[in-house]
Amino acid sequence: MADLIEMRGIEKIFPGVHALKNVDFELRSGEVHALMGENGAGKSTLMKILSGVYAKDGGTIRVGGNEVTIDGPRAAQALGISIIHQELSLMNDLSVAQNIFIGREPRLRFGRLDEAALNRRADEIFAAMNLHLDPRTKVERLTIAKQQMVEIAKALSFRSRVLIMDEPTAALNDAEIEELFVIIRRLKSEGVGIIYISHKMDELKRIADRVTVMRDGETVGTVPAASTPIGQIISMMVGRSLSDEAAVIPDLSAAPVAFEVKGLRRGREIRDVSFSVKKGEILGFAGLMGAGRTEVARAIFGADPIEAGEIFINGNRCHIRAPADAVAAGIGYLSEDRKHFGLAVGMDVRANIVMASLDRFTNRAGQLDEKGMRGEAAKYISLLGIRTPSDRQEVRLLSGGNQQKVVVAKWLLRDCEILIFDEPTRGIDVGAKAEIHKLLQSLAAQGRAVIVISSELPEVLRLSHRIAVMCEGRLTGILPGGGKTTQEEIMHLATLRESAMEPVGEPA
Amino acid sequence: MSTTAETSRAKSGFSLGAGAYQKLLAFASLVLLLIGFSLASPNFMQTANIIAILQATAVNGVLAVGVTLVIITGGIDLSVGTLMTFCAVITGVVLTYWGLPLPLGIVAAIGTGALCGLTSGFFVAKMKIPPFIATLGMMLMLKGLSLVISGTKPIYFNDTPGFTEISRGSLIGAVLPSLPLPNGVLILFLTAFAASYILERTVLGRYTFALGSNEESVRLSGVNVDAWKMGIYALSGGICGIAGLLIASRLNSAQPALGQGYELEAIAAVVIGGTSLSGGRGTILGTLIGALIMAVLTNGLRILSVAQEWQTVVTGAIIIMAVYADMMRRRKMG
Amino acid sequence: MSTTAETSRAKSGFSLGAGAYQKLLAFASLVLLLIGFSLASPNFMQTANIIAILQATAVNGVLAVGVTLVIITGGIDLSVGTLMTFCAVITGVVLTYWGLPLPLGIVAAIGTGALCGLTSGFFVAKMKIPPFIATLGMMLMLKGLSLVISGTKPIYFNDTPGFTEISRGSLIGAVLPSLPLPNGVLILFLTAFAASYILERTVLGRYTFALGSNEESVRLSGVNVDAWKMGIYALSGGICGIAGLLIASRLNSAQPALGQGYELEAIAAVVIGGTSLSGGRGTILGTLIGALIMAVLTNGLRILSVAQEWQTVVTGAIIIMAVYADMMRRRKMG
Amino acid sequence: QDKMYIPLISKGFQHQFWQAVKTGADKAAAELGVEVTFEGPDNESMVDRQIDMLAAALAKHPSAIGFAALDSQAAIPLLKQAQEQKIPVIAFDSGVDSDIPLATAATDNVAAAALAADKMAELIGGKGQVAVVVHDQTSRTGIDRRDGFVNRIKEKYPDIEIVTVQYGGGDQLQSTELTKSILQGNPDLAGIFGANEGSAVGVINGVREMGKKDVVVIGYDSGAAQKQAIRDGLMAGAITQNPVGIGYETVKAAVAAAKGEKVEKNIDTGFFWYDKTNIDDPKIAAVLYD
Ligand SMILES: Nc1ncnc2c1ncn2[C@@H]1O[C@H](COP(=O)(O)OP(=O)(O)OP(=O)(O)O)[C@@H](O)[C@H]1O
Ligand SMILES: Nc1ncnc2c1ncn2[C@@H]1O[C@H](COP(=O)(O)OP(=O)(O)OP(=O)(O)O)[C@@H](O)[C@H]1O
Ligand SMILES: [Mg+2]
Ligand SMILES: [Mg+2]
Repeated sequence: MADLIEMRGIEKIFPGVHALKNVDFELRSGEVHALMGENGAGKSTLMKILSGVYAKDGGTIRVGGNEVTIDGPRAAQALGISIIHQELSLMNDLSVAQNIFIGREPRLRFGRLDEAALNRRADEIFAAMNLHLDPRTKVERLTIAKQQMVEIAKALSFRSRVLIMDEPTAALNDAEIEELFVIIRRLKSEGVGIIYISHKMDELKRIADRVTVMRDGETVGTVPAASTPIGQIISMMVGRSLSDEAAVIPDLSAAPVAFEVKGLRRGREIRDVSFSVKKGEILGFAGLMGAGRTEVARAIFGADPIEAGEIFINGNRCHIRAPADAVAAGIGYLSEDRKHFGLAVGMDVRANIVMASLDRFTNRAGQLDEKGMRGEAAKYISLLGIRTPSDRQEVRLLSGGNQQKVVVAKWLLRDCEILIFDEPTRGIDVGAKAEIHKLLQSLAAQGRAVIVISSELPEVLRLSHRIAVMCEGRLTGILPGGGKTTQEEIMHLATLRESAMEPVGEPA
Repeated sequence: MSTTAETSRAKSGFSLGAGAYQKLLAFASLVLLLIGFSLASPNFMQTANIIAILQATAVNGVLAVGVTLVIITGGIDLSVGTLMTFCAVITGVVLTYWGLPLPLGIVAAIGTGALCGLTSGFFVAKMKIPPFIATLGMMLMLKGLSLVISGTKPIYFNDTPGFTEISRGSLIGAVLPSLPLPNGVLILFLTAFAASYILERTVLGRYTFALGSNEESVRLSGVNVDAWKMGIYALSGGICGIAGLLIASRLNSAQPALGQGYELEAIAAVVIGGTSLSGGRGTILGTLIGALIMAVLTNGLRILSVAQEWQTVVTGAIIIMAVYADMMRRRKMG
Repeated sequence: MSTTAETSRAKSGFSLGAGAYQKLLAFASLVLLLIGFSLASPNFMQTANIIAILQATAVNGVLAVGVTLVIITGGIDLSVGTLMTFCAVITGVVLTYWGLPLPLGIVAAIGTGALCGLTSGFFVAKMKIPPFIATLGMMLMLKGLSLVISGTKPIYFNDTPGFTEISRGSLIGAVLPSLPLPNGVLILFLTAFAASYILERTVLGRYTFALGSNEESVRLSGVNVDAWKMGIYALSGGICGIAGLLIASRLNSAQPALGQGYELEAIAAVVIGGTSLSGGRGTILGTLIGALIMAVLTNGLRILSVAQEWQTVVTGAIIIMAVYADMMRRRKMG
Repeated sequence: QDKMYIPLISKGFQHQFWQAVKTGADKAAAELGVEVTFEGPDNESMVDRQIDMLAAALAKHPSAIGFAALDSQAAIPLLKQAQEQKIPVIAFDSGVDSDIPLATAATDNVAAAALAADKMAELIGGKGQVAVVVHDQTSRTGIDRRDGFVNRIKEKYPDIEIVTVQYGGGDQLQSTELTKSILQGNPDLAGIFGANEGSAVGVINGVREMGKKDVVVIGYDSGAAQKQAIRDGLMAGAITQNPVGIGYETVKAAVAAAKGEKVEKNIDTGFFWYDKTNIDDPKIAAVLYD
């Protein structure tokens, strides 16, 4: 039987970047084919060519054995190819259902819309996904995890032969990922071919049939998922093997408390949250989607107003009304939504890295020290391995993972005493992830207080010295880190609903 | 997936209720102005004056409705004022110079408007010229062409007896003599209603919002973005044609030199009405209220015989305050 | 992490080279116009006429430079024209009514401009009023206040002998008699140079771009966004004050009714110069070229004795074509 | 041999009054065999734009220039330049405050508006409230006509009260709305003076839309709508200048000056009162335009 998709010798050149060099890729029907590679390896670019977003500069594409030209998203749709893009691309002002069916709205006569049918169909899709979401909600009111679910629902609504998923789980936590896998298995049994891109290595074994690895715009090889050890795939990706040591918890009994929050509240989102972090400590935050971790971080940082609560830094009460106050007090916050809150994507890499530290590069006349900025930018580009033709490249032209590294670089450069990282490794490849983990650990070792919010339990478990768990805006418990806690214990606290709840606070 | 039920936020009933309340409150600034002027002058709150205010809203209101559509797509249309004039001039040519019957004049006005709108849309969608420049160019071209075609003099409609009825007559007054609402006002409301219907209930309206919200995402969904955008500009142009009919019939002439400056007033009404210049959100009702606020302000200050230079100052200050109050209200409503 | 060296792509020399080439090409439309008009009329390319063109660019050019800053932040300023007039009137009060010495008049103009700009900035940054409305309100208030303060009549500067030299005199001409460039033009270039320096080399400039690119991300980087934004509006206002001095000195009088409509022309120059109205990108050089294109067009068509109504049509068409050509060029350059 | 070239820089272009001046200029040009261009800014506040027009006109090395200054002082450097280049300047419409122009073809707007005031007083019986709708608050013609009217009323007719003076930019629609608000705010109004064509037509529209029959309307300039209103009795009468004559005399004087002939310093083109009774009088009809 002919392959469902066969891409041969694909070439793509962007100004200054040879993104794809003679890439081959095939997909059979009823298989999940994982596409792996470091940030900037060219995965998204290859998939954008297949889905008609970019035109290829060379090579051939066959669908069901016939050579085709895909000259636009519509052509790809007609061939039965649909895609979930890595970067969310939704219309914020429209409702969930309106987003899903854009361009394919159920119509009455004279171009009138059948809104009822629209919402009904969206409801049907959500039901099949076991997702509770009102189709009339405006997308801008959703958290990114929910928005990611909407993107998935949209792709499913096409009922295509080929479904491309570009990091669909980057914003999801374990429960949601599990639901997604149920859907993928069902689609697979219906004969749909799925291309699956992810940086979460554990997912490979659970869902993929075959794995194709890319590096620097070239295909390294295709291997069966079941019989190939993860270590081998990683070394195919990064060209070397990685060691995976768990965090060693330093003795912090004598360390002073660097940062303390007491009685933080706002409406239903933050309900009486209190905790403290010592100098040199990494406090992990776990919880389900919408548990309120991001809300707490934003409230501490002064990005959103609070109704009550006190913040102490080194024992002194701090009044934080705006992010500027927070940064002045030595707090840094890396947001989970890089595109909206982390980056000025129209500006270059250098400008973004120095954005939070400009005062350091400014003389008394307000002049900027370009040379100094170039030096720092170069340092972080090589430290984090940011793949970019130069530090003057616009950030929007970088791959998703490399954009995330730019945000990380911004806060590393700022060098705060208290650092809050919200999903710092979202979309970052295994190699870089290990590197960032090492960085976080060394920051703590230098005596900084670090808070890490992550939806990946393994990451929380591996990094944290202590683990705070949230549910429905409340802090439901704080557990010890360093291998003393199991995933089950965390999940128990993360689902501790109000009814079953007894007051918890900081263990004295 | 998200297994936790989200009953608390998903209660759309609440938000609907809040929406209705919000809509009522949107009138707040307008109502305050009305009350203020009524207290200040006994001559203000009289049927004749209310009708005068409505009639003064008609032309600007229709233009504002048209430009609302374009603004929701994230564009802007600077040509609405001169396009209105151009349509009036073409109607003058059709009715007075060529002596064709009235209905053809009406078709000519709206058709010319739609065609010019389509052209602007072509510049924007196909040639990728920023809307500001495309419609600025259009504005200048139409301004010049109105003068050229009319021979730089007004075209009168004395030979088309029914023409002035379009704006000045009163169909409603014929039925209800106590409510002599001029047809011009009726046409404003009908236009607004139709535009509102198109925006809220049709595919064209859906794409209007979608384009303003995230054009790239619409394109990636396989929609023929360019065609729809041109359609929206054409519709907006057609509405300017209606404004051209209204003003020509009110003045019983097509005045080729008139029209510049009207674009700013129309856009101001739209923005005062809460439509965002960055696109994606807006309502026709808001635009109507915005246009009314401006007309009430002008009329009220004149009735109070405020010196003209101070009228300008006060208008500026009140516009800022009205919008500020509106922003506060919205922020409170969440 | 990406261990492979990226020498081949990291050659920043290439991209710099392309940048310079691009900057040269940006003049293309302007150069084409100059060549066209020179061929069409021998009267065009003459020192006196070139100086006349530059002088006609001065006021609009300075306003456009000021508004460029605001537009790069993603805002807009409709008050530039009337603010210019207001500053001129205040200078008139200081110099003619109060009889104070010339330097104080200059300080008054620039200070008034900065203060009014700061106020607009306050409306936008602190009161969160959309820039369109905030500056529309400002435009109306300033328009009215100029009339009130001046008593609706021009204020002449006959008692301040050196005043007209600001715009009409020629420092350069005193040194190089063959190049009698009026000071007004010199001031335009100096202002543009200073603004360009601020934009490219200082923190204020950096934040100007950053605000227009993604304001929320700048705020979350711990920057006091409101203060910087107000600073940018104040700077822009101060530049309008310079324009006020230029026009007052050119006309030897502060004309209180002048100014409305100038905002559109200034914004047009900015957009023709390639600055995006949605913020985040733009150059002062582009703005200068935009202002020159408009001045050359107007002057050239007059020199050719094109009928005035056709001048408008042709101007509209050429603006569209020039921007289209520019868009094409940029797309090709990537 | 090259035709003599004479540019006319006026205060406006699109308004019917200026088009009538242009007509007169074109007529003279045809008769005298010279080439004439006619240009003016969009509105009468754009002083600097007019200066730019004058500069461009000088660059064309004309034989003479016709100039209607929005602000004389602002134009002085360029007028001096013209003098140096030996290009004769003829002022038209209102004068140029300078001795550079060799001749001035103009209307005395103050006196003309005073005549309108006299007529108004006569028609409303010497007492009552009147309002004035003017096209511009700051332009020379706007100020002269307003002051001519208002001062005459104040000096000679103590029983007449001027309740308000408003400015509608010469825009017919805006002047219509303006008039309606004035009538609404002053129900006892006896008369309104509209100080140019656009204002006067707006006043007529406003009065008609408000259904006021007993308000005396006096206009200025002519135009088809105003003439019709006078015939219909909606407008009591109006002042007309002689715009065609202004244009004609300006070009004639310019040609003479360019040939080095002596020209008369003040060419008064006059103004006239016209109403139902004399509108068809050939002498009046000759100075009216459509
Ligand atoms: N439009 C563009 N212009 C210039 N360069 C681009 C563009 N899009 C992508 N690139 C470059 O092409 C390379 C491949 O990018 P791509 O997005 O395909 O990476 P990826 O494998 O999806 O990485 P990630 O895992 O980080 O998402 C990167 O170096 C990126 O900077
Ligand atoms: N834009 C919004 N409108 C309304 N409610 C919101 C919005 N954003 C978040 N919420 C609510 O705030 C609460 C906390 O959400 P938050 O994003 O902080 O969760 P989180 O623990 O960080 O989870 P995630 O993994 O999704 O980031 C949730 O109850 C959510 O419903
Ligand atoms: Mg990618
Ligand atoms: Mg979160």
